[in-house]
This record gives sequence, C-alpha cells and structure tokens, in this order.
Amino acid sequence: APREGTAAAGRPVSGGSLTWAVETEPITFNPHQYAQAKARLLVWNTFEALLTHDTQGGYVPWLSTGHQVSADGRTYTFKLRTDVTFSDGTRFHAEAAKANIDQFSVDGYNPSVRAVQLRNLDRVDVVDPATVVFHLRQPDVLLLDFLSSPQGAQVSPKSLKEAKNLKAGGPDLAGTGPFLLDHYTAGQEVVFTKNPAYNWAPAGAGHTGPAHLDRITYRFLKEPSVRVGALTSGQVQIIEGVPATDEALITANPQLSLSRGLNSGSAYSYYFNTTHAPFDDLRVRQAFREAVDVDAVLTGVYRGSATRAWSVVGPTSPFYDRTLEKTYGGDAAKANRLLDEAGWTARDADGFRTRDGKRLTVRLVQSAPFVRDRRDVLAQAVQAQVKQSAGIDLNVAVVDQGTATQALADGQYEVFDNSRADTDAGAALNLLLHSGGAINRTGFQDPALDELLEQGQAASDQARRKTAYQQVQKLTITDQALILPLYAPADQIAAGTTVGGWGFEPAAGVPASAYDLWLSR
Amino acid sequence: MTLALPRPVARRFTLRRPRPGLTAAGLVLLVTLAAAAWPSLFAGDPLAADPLRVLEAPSAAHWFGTDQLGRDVFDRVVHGARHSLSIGVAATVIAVGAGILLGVVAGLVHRVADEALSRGFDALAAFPLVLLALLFIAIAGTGTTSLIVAIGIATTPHHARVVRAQTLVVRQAPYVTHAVAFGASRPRLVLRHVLPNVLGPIPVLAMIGLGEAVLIAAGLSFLGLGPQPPSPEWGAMLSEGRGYLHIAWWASLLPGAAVTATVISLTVIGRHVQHRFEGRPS
Amino acid sequence: MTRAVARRIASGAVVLWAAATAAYLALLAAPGDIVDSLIGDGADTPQIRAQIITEWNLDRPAVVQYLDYLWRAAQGDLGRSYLLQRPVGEVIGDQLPPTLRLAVAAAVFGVVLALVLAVTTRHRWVRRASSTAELIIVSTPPFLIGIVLLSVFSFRFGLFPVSGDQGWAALVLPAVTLGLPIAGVLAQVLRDGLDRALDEPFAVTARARGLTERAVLMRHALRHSLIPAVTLLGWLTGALLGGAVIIEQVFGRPGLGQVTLQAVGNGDMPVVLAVVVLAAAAFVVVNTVADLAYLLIDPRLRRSTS
Amino acid sequence: MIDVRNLRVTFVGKRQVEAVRGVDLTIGAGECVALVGESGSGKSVTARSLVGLAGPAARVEADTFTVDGRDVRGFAARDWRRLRGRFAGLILQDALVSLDPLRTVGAEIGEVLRAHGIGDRRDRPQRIRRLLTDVHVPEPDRRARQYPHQLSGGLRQRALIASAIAGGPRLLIADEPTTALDATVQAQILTLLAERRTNGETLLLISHDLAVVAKLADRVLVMKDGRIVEGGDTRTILVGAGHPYTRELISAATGRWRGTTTAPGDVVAEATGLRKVYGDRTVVRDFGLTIRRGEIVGLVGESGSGKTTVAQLLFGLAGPTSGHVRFEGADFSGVPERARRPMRRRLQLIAQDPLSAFDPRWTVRRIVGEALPRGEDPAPCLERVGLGADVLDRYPRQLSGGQRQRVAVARAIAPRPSLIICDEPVSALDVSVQAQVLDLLAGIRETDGTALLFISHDLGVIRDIADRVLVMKDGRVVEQGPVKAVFDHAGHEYTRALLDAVPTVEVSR
Ligand SMILES: Nc1ncnc2c1ncn2[C@@H]1O[C@H](COP(=O)(O)OP(=O)(O)OP(=O)(O)O)[C@@H](O)[C@H]1O
Ligand SMILES: Nc1ncnc2c1ncn2[C@@H]1O[C@H](COP(=O)(O)OP(=O)(O)OP(=O)(O)O)[C@@H](O)[C@H]1O
Ligand SMILES: [Mg+2]
Ligand SMILES: [Mg+2]
Ligand code: NI
Repeated sequence: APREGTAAAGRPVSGGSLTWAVETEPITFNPHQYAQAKARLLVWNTFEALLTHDTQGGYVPWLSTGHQVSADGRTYTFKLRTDVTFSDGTRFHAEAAKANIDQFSVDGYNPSVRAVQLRNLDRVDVVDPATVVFHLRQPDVLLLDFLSSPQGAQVSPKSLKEAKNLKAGGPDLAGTGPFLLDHYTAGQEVVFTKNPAYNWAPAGAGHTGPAHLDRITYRFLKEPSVRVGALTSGQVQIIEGVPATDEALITANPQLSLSRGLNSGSAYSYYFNTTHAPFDDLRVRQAFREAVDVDAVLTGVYRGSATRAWSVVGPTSPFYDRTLEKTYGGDAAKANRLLDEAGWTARDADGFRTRDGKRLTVRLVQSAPFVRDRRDVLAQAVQAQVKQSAGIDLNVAVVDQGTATQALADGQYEVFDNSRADTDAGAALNLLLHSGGAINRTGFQDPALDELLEQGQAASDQARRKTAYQQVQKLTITDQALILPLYAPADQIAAGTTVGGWGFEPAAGVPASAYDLWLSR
Repeated sequence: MTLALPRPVARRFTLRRPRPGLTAAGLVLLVTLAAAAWPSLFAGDPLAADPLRVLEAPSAAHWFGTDQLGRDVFDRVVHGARHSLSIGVAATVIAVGAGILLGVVAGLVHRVADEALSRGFDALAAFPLVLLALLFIAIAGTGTTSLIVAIGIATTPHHARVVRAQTLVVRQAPYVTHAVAFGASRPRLVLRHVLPNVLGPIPVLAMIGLGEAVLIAAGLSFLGLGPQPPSPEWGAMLSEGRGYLHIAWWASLLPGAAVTATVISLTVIGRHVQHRFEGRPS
Repeated sequence: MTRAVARRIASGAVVLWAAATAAYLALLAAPGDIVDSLIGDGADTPQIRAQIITEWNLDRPAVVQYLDYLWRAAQGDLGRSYLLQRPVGEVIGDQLPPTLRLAVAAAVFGVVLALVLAVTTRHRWVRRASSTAELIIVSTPPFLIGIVLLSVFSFRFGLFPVSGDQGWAALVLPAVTLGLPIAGVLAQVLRDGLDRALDEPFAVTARARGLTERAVLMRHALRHSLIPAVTLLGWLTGALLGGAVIIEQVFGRPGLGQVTLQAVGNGDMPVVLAVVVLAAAAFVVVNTVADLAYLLIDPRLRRSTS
Repeated sequence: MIDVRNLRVTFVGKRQVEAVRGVDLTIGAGECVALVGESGSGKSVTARSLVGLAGPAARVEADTFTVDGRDVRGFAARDWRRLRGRFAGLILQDALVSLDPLRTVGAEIGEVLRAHGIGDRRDRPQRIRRLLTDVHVPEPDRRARQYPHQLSGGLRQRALIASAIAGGPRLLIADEPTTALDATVQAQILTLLAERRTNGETLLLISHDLAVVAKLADRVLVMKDGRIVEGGDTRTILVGAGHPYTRELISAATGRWRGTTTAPGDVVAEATGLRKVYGDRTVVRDFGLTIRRGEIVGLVGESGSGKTTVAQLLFGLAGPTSGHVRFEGADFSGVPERARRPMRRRLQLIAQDPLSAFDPRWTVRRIVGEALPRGEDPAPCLERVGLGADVLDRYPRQLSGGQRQRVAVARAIAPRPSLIICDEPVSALDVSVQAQVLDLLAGIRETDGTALLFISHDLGVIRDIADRVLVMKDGRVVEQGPVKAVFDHAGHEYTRALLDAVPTVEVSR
C-alpha cells in the first residue's frame, strides 16, 4: 500500500530483517475475515485489493487499472491488471476477482460482510479475463470502499478451496502482496519473507519492484510498557501503539523517533441511549456533555497527546464538519442549570442528583477484550468529572464480551462507547446512526436522518456526499446531542533511527505495510 | 514384670519464632484493621481525581504520590484495606463455612458418600485455583461478588479436607466411644463432642486462609477479573498502575507492598497461634 | 497389578468425564449466550445471528450438543474455537509447549532452590534469614515479583529479553518468577520435614553410630522430608498451571494461560472446555506420579513385597 | 571405662528442665550396670549424655567426665563421632522406630562399617551377615535386604543391636531394650544381652522395671528426679533396699495378690459363640464368657490375639459376625443402639490411654458430671478415687498419668455400673502408679460388688488382681480357669510360654 511520509533520512537499503512489536495479535490471517483495525498493517503485506487510497481521500487503482460507474450508479466496471500472480503460482484475473466476492455467499463464511458491505450487491459478471462488472440493486458508493478494504482483498481462489483452516488463514492462503507469510507462532510472532516476484506496486508507493526487507517479524507485545521497553533496550527496531505517558521518553532519546497518524472512520465517542430515562430528555444529554471538560480529561489521561474530537466524523475525513468545533461542552454551570430544568434537583447522601428519589445514574458497559487506548481509564476520568461538576453517577463496568453484548441487546445501558476505523466515514455513520444500523445504540429513529444517510451512500459525487454528511453531523451533534465525541483515535509509531520508510496508510491513518520499510546498516 | 508402652524420648521442640517479627506483624495487622474499619479517619477521598496532577511522585502533599488519574495513592491504599480485606474475609467465610459443612458431612457419612465427596475435594483441590476462579468468573461475570464467591469456592476443598480429616480423627477418638457408654445419641455425639473438637483449629486455619484469599484476590484483580474501577482495591490498583511502573513506581509498588505486608502479618500470626496450639499435647 | 492399572485408568477416565461435564454444565449456565460472544464487537442483525446459529449447530437441544461433544471428545476431537477459527486440538497443541517449557523450568528451579535452601540453611542466622525471605516471597503477589524483575533485569539492564518465548534467555525471568513462590513453600515444607526427621529416634541412632551431621541429613533425613513434599505435588501442578496464566500475561509469553484468559473473556467455550479437560488430565497424571513417588520413597507402602 | 562425677544436664528453652541433677556413675570394664527408675527420672538423658547425644538444647556439666580415660568436657563434634559406634554402641529406647524405615536393615548396619572405615566395600555384606547371625537373626541374607517394617518387633530389636555392635564397641548402652516387645520376645532379647555380657562386653542397661535388670546386672543404680537415690550390688539392693522408692519398685516387681474370697453373685453378662470376621480374617472365634457380680475376670494374650476386639463386642461397639451377648438378662447384641441405650450406663469402660478417652475441651467436673445424674456433685466421686476437689476445674492434659487414670475410674464408677470392661488400664502407667490403680479397682469391686473384665497382656498384673483368667491366642481361648490353677499348672503350652517369659525377682530373704 502507498504510504504517507517517511521518518528516517537517507537512502533506502535493500535486504536485512527487522522486528516490529505490535499491540494486537490478529485472530485471523484471512483478509476476508478481517475485523481488527490494528491488524490492518499485516494484511497488506500478503494481500492486495482492487483499489487503494491516495492522500486526498480518493481512490487509485491497485490490482485494477481503472473503473467506470454507470450513470444510474448501479454498475461498476473494473479493468484488471494482467501481470499479477498469486504466490501459489496461479494468475490473477477476472474469474479470481469474482470468486473472491462469491466466497461471501458461502454460509457461515462471513455473515457480517454479506449483510452489511455487500447488502446492495446483486451479482458479479466476468466479461473477459481483464474485465469484471459489479451489478448493484441500488446505488452504493461504499462498494468502492469495500473493494479497497482488507475484506475486499484478493485471495487465490485455489487456496480458498484448499486451505486447511480457511477462516483462520495462514501460510497456505495465497495473496499477491510483496511479502509471503512464512510462519505464525500463536501468542508470539508472525514472520513474513520477501516475495521476490512482486512487481505491481500501486502508483502512490514509495518505490517499485520487490520489498526492501528480506524478512520482517512482527512480535505481539500486548503491554504498552513492554513494547516501549523492548524498543528502548534494542530488542525490537520499531513499535506501534506508544502510550501517551511514554511519548516523552521516546522523543527525548536521539536514537528514536516518533510519529503519529490520525485514524479514519468515526471518532471515539459516547453515544447516549435515547430509548429510556434519563437520556430520553435532550436536556440531560446536553447536560452530560456540558459536565465533561473533555480537554482536561484528555490532558490528564493522554498527557496532551490526544486530539480532541468535536464530531462523530474523524477530523481527517473529507466529510468532517469543522464548524462544530467549540460549540458545546465544558460548561458546568450550564450542565447544572439544564439538569435543574429537567427535574433532577435533589441530591442524595453521596452528592448525586436525584429525581423522585431515583439517582441520576447512567451506565457504560465496556467489553474487556475490546478495551484499548486506556479507554477504561478515560471512562474513570469522565466518571470523576461528571460526578464532581454535575452530580451525575456514571457507572462504568468492564465485563466480558458475552455480558456486554447481552447488556446492549437488553437495553441495559445508557452510554455506549465506540469508534470505527472504516476508511470511508459514511460506512461508520450508516452502522451507528441509521435507524436500521447494525450498531445503532442510540435508539434514535428519525426518517430525516435516515434519508440523509441514504443520500450520502448513494451519491457518487463527493461534494453532495459531503453536504449530506455535514447535515447528519449537525443533526446528531448540535440539534439532538446524541453523541459526546471525545477524541480522534490515532496510531503512533516509534522507531530507531536505523529504520526508514515507515509511515501511515493514507485515509485509514493506521501504520502502513512493510513494503517500503528498510533498515540501514 | 511390667511392661510399658514407649513414650517419645523427647518432645519435639517448638522453634522459637523471632519475637520482633511477631510484634511487627501484630502492628501491621492492627494498622490494616484500623484502616479497614475507619478509612476516612486516616485518608481523604480515594476517588477524588485531579487531571492536572497525574503520576506525581510521593511528596508531603501526597505521601504515596498520585496515580494516572491524579488520585492520591495513599488515600486509595488506605481505603483499599477495606475493599481487599472484606473480599478476603467474605471469601474465607464462604470457604470455611462450606468447608466445615462438607468436611463434617464427609467425615460422618457412609463410606461410599465420603469417598465420592473426598475424591471431589481432591480433584478440586488439585485443580489450578486460578483456573477454577477464572471459570467461575466466566460464568458469573466479573465483579466483586463473583470474585468473592470464586475465591470462596476455589479454596473450599482445602478447608473441607482439613475438616474431614479432623472429623475422622475425632469421630474415632476414644472419648467419643466413652460418650456412647453414657448412652449419648448420635446427634448429641456430633453436637457435643465431634463438632466442638473439629472446630478448634478452624480460626487459625481461617486466618492463614485469609492471607491466601487476599493474595488470590490480588491476582485475579490483576487479570481484570476483580472489583470494577474506580474501586481502590489493592490488586486492581496494582494492575492499573503497572503500565506506569517505569515512570511512576509508586502507583503499583505501594499497593503491592500493602498486600505483602498484610499477608505476611496474617501468616506470621496465624502460624504462631498454630504452633502454640500444637505445642501443647492435645 | 493389572487390576490396579485398570482401576487407575478407569478412575482417571471418570475424573476427566466429570471435569468435562461440570465445565459444560457451568458454561451452559453462563449468562450471555454463545451467539452474543460470537458476534463480538461487530455488526449485530437478526440475519447475522441466524447464520451464526446454523454455522455452529446451536439450534439443537443442549443434551444433544453435550452428547455430541462427549462423543467427539472421546475420539480426540475437541471441536473448533469460536474465536480463533481453528481446531481446538491444534490451538492447544500450539500453546502447550511454551507453557510446558515454562512450567518445567519453573518447577526445576523451584525444587532445586527449595532443596538447596532447606539443606544448607540449617544454622541459626542463615536459617532465620532464609525463612524470612521465603515468607516474603510466598506472601507477595507473583505478578508483582515478575513486574519488578522485568523492569530491573530487562528494561533497566537489558539482561534478558522483554517478553515472548525466544530461547532460553526469555525463559529465565518468567521461570524464576513462577518458581520463587514454589521454592518458598517447598523449602518450608522440606525444612519442617528435615526437622521432624532429625528429631526421630532413628536419627539419634544414626548419630550414635558416629555419622557426621551432614551424613545424617543427606542419607536419612532428606528422604523422609521428601514424603510431605510429594504430598504437595498436586498443589505444585495447580500452582504451576494457575501461575502460568498470570506469568504469561506479565511477560507477554504465548501459552495456555493466554489462551485460557482469552477464551474465558470471549466465551470461547470449546477452548475453555479443552483447558478444563487438560487440567483434569494433568491432575490424573500427577496423582499417579505422586503415588509412584511415594512407593519409590517409602518402602512401607510397597505392599507386594513381603 | 566411664567415670562421671556430679553430672548435670539442663535443657534450656522456654521452660528450663533440669533432667539430670548430679549423677555419679562409674562403669568398669566387663561390668554390667543397671540404671532403674520411673519414667522421666532422667535415665535416658544420662545414657545419651555419655556419648554426647543429649541434644542441641542440652547443657551438660560435670565435675569429672572421662570416657575411655579421656576427659570429654570440651570435646568437639569430631571427637565425639570417633567414640560413637566404635567405643560405645547405643541401643535406643524406641526399638521399633530406631531404624530408618526407608532403608534396608543391611544398609543401616553397613553404615556403621562405612562411617568408621571398617573393612572394604566388598566384604561388607559378609560382615553384615555375620553380625546378624551373631544376634540370632535367621536367614540373615534375606533379612539384610528387607526394610524394618517387614520385620517383627523382636527381629527389629535384634537388627538394632547388630547395628550397635557392628563397630565392635567395648561398651554397649541399652536403653529399655525390651520395652514395647511382647513378653515372649522380651525374654529372648534379655537372653541375647546376657550372651553379649558373657562374651565380655561391658553393659549399661536401662529400665524402669527392676525385674528385667535384676538377673543381668552386677550393680543397680536407682534414679529418681534426676538423682541417684540408691546404688550398689544387685543382691544387696534387692534384699536390703534402704530408700522407700526402691522398696516401692521392688514390691511392684514382686507383686501382691488382691483377690477376694467372697463368692460371685448373679450373672451380669454372658457371651456365647462370639465370632468376628474382618474382611477375610477371623479375629475372634468361638468366644464364650460368663461374668458374675463381684467377679474379676482376666483376659490375657499377646498383641493382636483379639482381646480388644472381644471388649468391643461385649461393649456393643462392634457387632459380632455370629454369637450373642446378653447383659443383665437382656439381649445386648443384635439389637438397635436405641434399645441398648437405657442399659449403657450400667456397663462402663476404662481404656489404656486415659488422655484420649477424655474430650480435651471438657474439665474434670464436666467429664465426671456427665456420668452422674444431672446436678449431682462430682466431688465425692473423685474423693473415692483419692483425688481432691482441686482437680475439678482442670483439663485432662493438666493431669498426670496416674491422676488421669483415676479420673477415668471415677467416671466409670460414677453411674454405679454392674460391669466395667478394663482394656489394659495400667499398661501405660509407672510401676508405682500401677499398684495404686490396681488397689483402687480391687477396692471398688469389694465395696460396690462391680464385676470387672480385666484385659492385659501382662500376666503379672492378671495374677495380682483377677479371680479367673482366660488366655487368648489368635482369636481363640486356649485356656481358662481360676488364676491360681492356671498359673500353677498351665495346661496349654502357649500359657506356659507366656508365664516363662514373665521376669520375676526372686528375693531370698
Ligand atoms: N530434649 C529435651 N528437651 C527438654 N526436656 C527433655 C528433653 N529430653 C528429655 N527431657 C526431660 O528430661 C527428663 C528426663 O527424661 P528421660 O528421657 O531421661 O527420662 P527416662 O528416665 O528415660 O524416662 P522413660 O522411662 O520414660 O524413658 C524428663 O522430664 C523429660 O521430659
Ligand atoms: N476394625 C478392624 N478391621 C480389621 N482388622 C481389625 C480391626 N480391629 C482389629 N483388627 C485386627 O484384629 C486383630 C486383633 O486385634 P485386637 O486389637 O483385638 O488385638 P489385641 O489383642 O487387643 O492386641 P493388643 O495387645 O496389641 O492391643 C488384629 O490383627 C487387628 O489387626
Ligand atoms: Mg527413657
Ligand atoms: Mg488391644
Ligand atoms: Ni472506600
């Protein structure tokens, strides 16, 4: 994949092997099963998609040479590269592209993709080995986003049939990428070796031809402090996921450098459940937002390294509405006034507001396996703030996945926290805000909002999409106060000065693949 | 013409335990108990966060420094005494209670039932404690209550085994036979002779068991299976603070020291009482 | 002889079955159903739910699922992990070696250290110092020891790798962390056993023969002190397996502990069940080993020779 | 060979114990000296001090202390080690546990040879074999390969002696070498020691039983409370003991008949055809017995012959496999415990170990009170057994052995039973205390007319107290009849063997 920025100076060197400590161990190496934004950097080592992104948020061809959209927005015709081979020796052509899409109609393969991303896809036709056509039931620009995403990556049809553990992936699942998965030791590391035959890098890439490195090892080190320790003691050369508290340690070290990239998708936000009290009352939702001094909280928890979010759409997205900035929040007096108006006037022994003898309690349920970025600590900080400034009792529970899902299904929550890493923010908004969205946890139903979201998905014109989504933001953030955006998720990379060619994927904002990485000697 | 049965040549010496250690243990325990009983007397609000004063080193204002949310670690450690000890005590009460019940039943019932019960204890006792607690928490969900019950269940077999052995000894003791000679009925035997003698060593066991429970609780909290934040439980503090060890040792090492000191003092005192208990012929 | 072996095997099988069944029942009782766990962080629609249910055959009655599970388990098929999408046997097989390496290294370290401590620290001050150190070790949460060792020896001095399972160097700190509490407990038991044995009449008799104190200790008392130590074998295995869960977490080592934690957190039932069965199997094996060890140490228990 | 003046041994610890407080002891070459005295008088400590094994907590002081002509005060550990096993062999009191249970007998004996570098490795088995033969162990090769638990008590004691003489010591110290052994075996061991003595070995013999040592010793020293109260030539001591304590020991050893002349009354208990099977072993077979009011019936037999089992059957603690027990005219066996309960108080039990027969948490007041009708004062009852009211509020462990057994008697007689079963009631007691308890029991029979079944493996005791005697062997009664008849004209050879083994003091005045 193309990369953005290069940290180390000097000329790229070929050869050598490198160890990279990453936070997350992928639960699968099959790109079609991809579900962890943190594993994205591994996907592009071995697999590639039809499209990729440029730095402006547009699409550029990768395994395709170009595409056309019909006037009604329902037919997408792709021209494919003809010089590409999978690592198992089979050639990449239109039949393969079709086979990859058809794979999703196998029951149980990935019901989620079938139900969400491919919802509007009718069928795929092969015209000739270099031409493939996607027919949609209704216009859906997000098809392009899918075709540039890991789930749209191209896997050798032969290995799709023959792989031992298809859903888990592994060395026997062949792709077209610049590296080959050499071996994977669960809980420990995954090793890739150079694909010497690779010669089809996309336009925006840092170089052409095979990758610089002979070999790259990703070690899974879950603990942030352990990753930093491994880097500072020279046991790995590059890490991602640098905790805010350790950034100073790295910037102070001349042998190391640090860089941060903001992720695409939706900002990390609290969504208010409007289906029952107290957040069925707009005033209480507004009051909660006013009760939190987000800047102070972020400074405390992330030591100033976090970028505050003002909208549910991430600040790097082309759809971001800058006018929302500084329009709300951090006004304790206003929060108290709003709560008084809403009838939460009394206080109980612990200092919490009550109404009719009921405490103003709101529950946030976090699923332990998905807590990252110190979001549990952040929740505690918010908890302390809303208690101190407005007498709101924010009840935070970190529970196992089953319990969390059940609490959500039963409506036993008032606050839902989430961030999505979709490259196209529209995909995230569909899921989160549409009344039929698969993770709509606000319970907010508004035909006007649904209408706007559908416009944004159907319009192939970027400007029209932007207008629609800005209206969405205004409606949900300003008018309805459905959301308390907190921060824009970011990735950090820290590396020794001997490592060059590292950076972030455009649009997605996550660490890029190892294609351009090199190690000076 | 008389023959006497052998008597031990020399009574086993009870080792003299270092007195200063015992005194220190007593003091630590006293301080911990005081902290658990009246935490607010010694420390301020353990939940008061100050986002501008995070991870500050120990100073006159903050004896134990501050944590990642700018809360006073000393306040939290003091309040933690109540949380950690009450988890330990509650778990021990469950374990000892269930242990007595099961142990006495196993010791008194028919051979086959006893065999089944004690095989069960054996299997459970050899099962990794952490795994047992983990399983329970997997079923009941995370939280203080399930942590307590998990530790209680996990340590029950140990107590049940001790009680069962003791019951067997007592049940076959000649003085129980003698009670039969006075026409004592079975319930009377159990209530007047067996139970009181079985329960004798229990307080000591419970004390040592309490130390163990506090330790396990810390371990499970560390894995994130204990009380929910912001509860100032020691294990949870340790777990939360460990990410900052290299820049703020106080946030994790000081709560850790509290755990160690408490467990040591419980063990030292428990063992001392136990030795006293065994020291005299009984 | 063969009857005894057959009984052993039969009772072992019963223990395994009981453990598997208990765990199965327990997991059935768990809140939040399997579908919830399988959905994870992702999208949640009725269609997706329906697909998951058909994929994992979750629509059959619990009894049928249980019997099916037993039947397949008896044939060595432990099912497929919900989360990892791989056969459980393979997952466990991959993760067992690092845990075994850790457990064996820790056990060896712990046992050797305990023996050395118990035998060498016989005199007043050393003995007291050693007992105190053991007490502190035993009373400190093992993960705290691990974290401290890690920051000192790995971060500060860079003597050992930070984490992972890469050769012997990476094994040192975790094994020490896991082995220390074991050594602490074992040393106390051994020392107590030695004290008891040295007070026995046969020890006095041995001295009366003109033996040196060391000879009395090594040739007579040590073997006696091993008997209570063998009783701890079951506990030791439990401590190793349970400790591994925490130690692997601290040192970021792969292994069963990590798998277990992950499986419990995600409700990955097939993996949890397999871990339980594995622990039960370890229990059976250890019990057998302990019985053999008793026989080896204590001739009074060898019935057949008379 | 040994010359000690004013030996004092003090155990320092929480409580300071002055175990030996000034003992003078000289042992000449070829001499056999006996040390006698009651339990706790300091005999063992004295003996162990002679080879420097009084223990780490002991402070040993003496005005003169020479062993083998050398002053041992200030001896280092190494010096002592050279003496042990080589100059002096020690046979410990606890014969049955003095061999390491985890090592073979051969290894234990070989250890002495190795420690002192006697012979080389190859001829050690040969030497071990010869040593075992010397102490009359049959099949020495097989025995050498066996573990102590595979040997009977007598063989174990012989093996222990073999290991003590392996280093060819000139002095053999035998601390209660026959305690814990059956009467028959006891006699064999004494014979063996006598043989060693004739071989010219010097012997220090320790016992609390004057009768055991009287035959062997040239000189007797009587110890009490850490001091030698009397000492001298064996004959002189036996005939003209000056110290009252010595006289007590002698009278205990010679025995005193406590029988009665009153005719027995109605039948109290009756057992017919009792048989008890445990697993595939028949422990009691065809046992029959009738006890009448005011009668004392003795039951003797060696260990494991089934005496206790008979007591349990009579007492209703175990049901007979076949046969019947009747008590006071009513069925006692084969009926539910509920039916026996009203009769329970009229049938009492006194066991060997009084300490474990009391609930450790109960005071004497409560223990005896339980046996009395509700609210009745236990003091008079204790008075009958010679105990004052001061023991009322003590716990069993705060009493001496003799006091405990008296409390046990008080408890047994309190409900005025018609039969008391006594299972070895005096076996754990010192000779002097033993006599007092026997007197007490005989007196109870006299005043209350209570019948006693008196179980003992000690024929001397039976002879002194019983009217009739039953001799048991392997669960079967081999001989029975009036005491005098059985003792004077034993019919069964087993009874004769038992009688022969009883050591007696023949005092010719
Ligand atoms: N190691 C020891 N520490 C403290 N006191 C001891 C020790 N060994 C013996 N004693 C005490 O010394 C006294 C004399 O004991 P010793 O064993 O010599 O008696 P004994 O005459 O051999 O009695 P017995 O006939 O019971 O063997 C007793 O009061 C005993 O309790
Ligand atoms: N509950 C039991 N189960 C199996 N065997 C038993 C049981 N009780 C006693 N025996 C056996 O019965 C035999 C007789 O035992 P018993 O106790 O009656 O002997 P004893 O004559 O009282 O011996 P001692 O003089 O040693 O007290 C012994 O071999 C013993 O092992
Ligand atoms: Mg003695
Ligand atoms: Mg008996
Ligand atoms: Ni509190």
